[in-house]
Amino acid sequence: MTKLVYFAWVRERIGKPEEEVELPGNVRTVAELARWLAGRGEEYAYAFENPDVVRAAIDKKHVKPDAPVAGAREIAFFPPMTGG
Amino acid sequence: MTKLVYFAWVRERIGKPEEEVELPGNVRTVAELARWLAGRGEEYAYAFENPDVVRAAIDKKHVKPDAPVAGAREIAFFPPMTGG
Amino acid sequence: MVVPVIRIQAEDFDAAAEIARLTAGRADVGAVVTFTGLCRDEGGTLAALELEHYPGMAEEELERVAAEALRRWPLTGVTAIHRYGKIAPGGNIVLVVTASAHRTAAFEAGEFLMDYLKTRAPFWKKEHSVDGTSGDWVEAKSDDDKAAQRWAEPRP
Amino acid sequence: MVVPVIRIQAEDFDAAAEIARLTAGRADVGAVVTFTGLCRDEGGTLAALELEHYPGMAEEELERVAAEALRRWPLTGVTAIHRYGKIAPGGNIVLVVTASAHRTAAFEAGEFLMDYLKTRAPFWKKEHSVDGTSGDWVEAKSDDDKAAQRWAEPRP
Repeated sequence: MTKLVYFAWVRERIGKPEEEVELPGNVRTVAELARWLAGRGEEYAYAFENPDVVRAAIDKKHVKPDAPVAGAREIAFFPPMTGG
Repeated sequence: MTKLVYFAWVRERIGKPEEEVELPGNVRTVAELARWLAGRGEEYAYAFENPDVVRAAIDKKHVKPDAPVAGAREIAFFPPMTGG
Repeated sequence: MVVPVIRIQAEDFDAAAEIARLTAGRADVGAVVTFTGLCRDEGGTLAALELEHYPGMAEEELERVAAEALRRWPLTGVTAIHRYGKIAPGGNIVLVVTASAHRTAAFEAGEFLMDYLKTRAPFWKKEHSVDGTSGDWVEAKSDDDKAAQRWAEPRP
Repeated sequence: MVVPVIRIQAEDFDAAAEIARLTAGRADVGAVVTFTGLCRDEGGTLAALELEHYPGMAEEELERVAAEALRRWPLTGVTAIHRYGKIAPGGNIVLVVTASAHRTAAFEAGEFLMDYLKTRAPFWKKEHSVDGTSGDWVEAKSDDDKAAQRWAEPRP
């Protein structure tokens, strides 16, 4: 099981801050995970309707869409950051 | 009479912080004034031994060596500034 | 070795206390730069900003940004404090403090920290309007990306 | 209209109080940058710096530098405080505070003020050594001239 966490409007659209999922074997990268999540229901489709905008982190480090998800304990999806 | 004021090592070399002088008619610019002062004694010669280094202000505004001294109430000579 | 001061907190901060922390009892610091980011009321329309963050990652990312600043500039101290939760107009959001023997390092490192923090630290701002509606999430600015990109090449 | 806060004083200053002066009771300030210049002990050899200044001109020059910063950047406030007299290592020498809606203006204006102030404000530093001798006058750095020159062209 892999922990997924969501922030800001990604969290609001999906409707929950986190969940545990069993990743299918054909989901190898962050981009593939986003695509797979988008197919899980309209709330996910809404969150990932513009997948280029959604950023990701694996185990609390920023990653690119082609980053492998194998071995990840916690994968986060969130909009571009607006702190500071 | 024109008031001359000196600061930092210019003041120390000349040995006084200020004086009133009657400027000769042939002293038209700040550079000419510095040259004239340098001829007034060895303390002045020491202060202006490297005239390019000494900066000047007329009535509390920075001026270049070719600035006219006519009408000046207060002319200051000092080393490059080291505040901040 | 310089140990960065990194804090993610709901409470307010005190810039003077943080300057003192980097300068008290030492005489090798010649320059201290602080940057304070505050909540603006956007011409009177904003009631508050709500700052969401990714606990754990926020600290880690600020640590990474601070470590990178220490690698690039000869700093004697570096501090980054970011608040979360609801912040009213006029309130403090973020504080960065950089200390060095020389002013250029302190200034450049302060700008670097803010630029990097803006685009890398996992914080998100939601606007609450004075008319009672809970407004939109603040959109990231492409200017911020550009500002961060100017540090892409290592500097001396 | 922004009225710069300019002070030439023997007493110490308080950065937090000066930040508060530019931010209290208003909600249009998004960014405040402070620069504090401190006296270093130069590896333990320096007992104190003695700051001489040109009374009257020092204030006027800081006013001119602040006015130029206001002309170049959209600032909501600007403060420049410079001390004179004997200052021990670790002590404060100069404080510059810039406030703006946006961080880039605050940072750039702060750097500009320090660069200009260093080469234009009539202050001179004399070193007093720990061995009791009254040392040399600090020499102006060509780096400071170069830093000031980068602002020679008007910026947007």
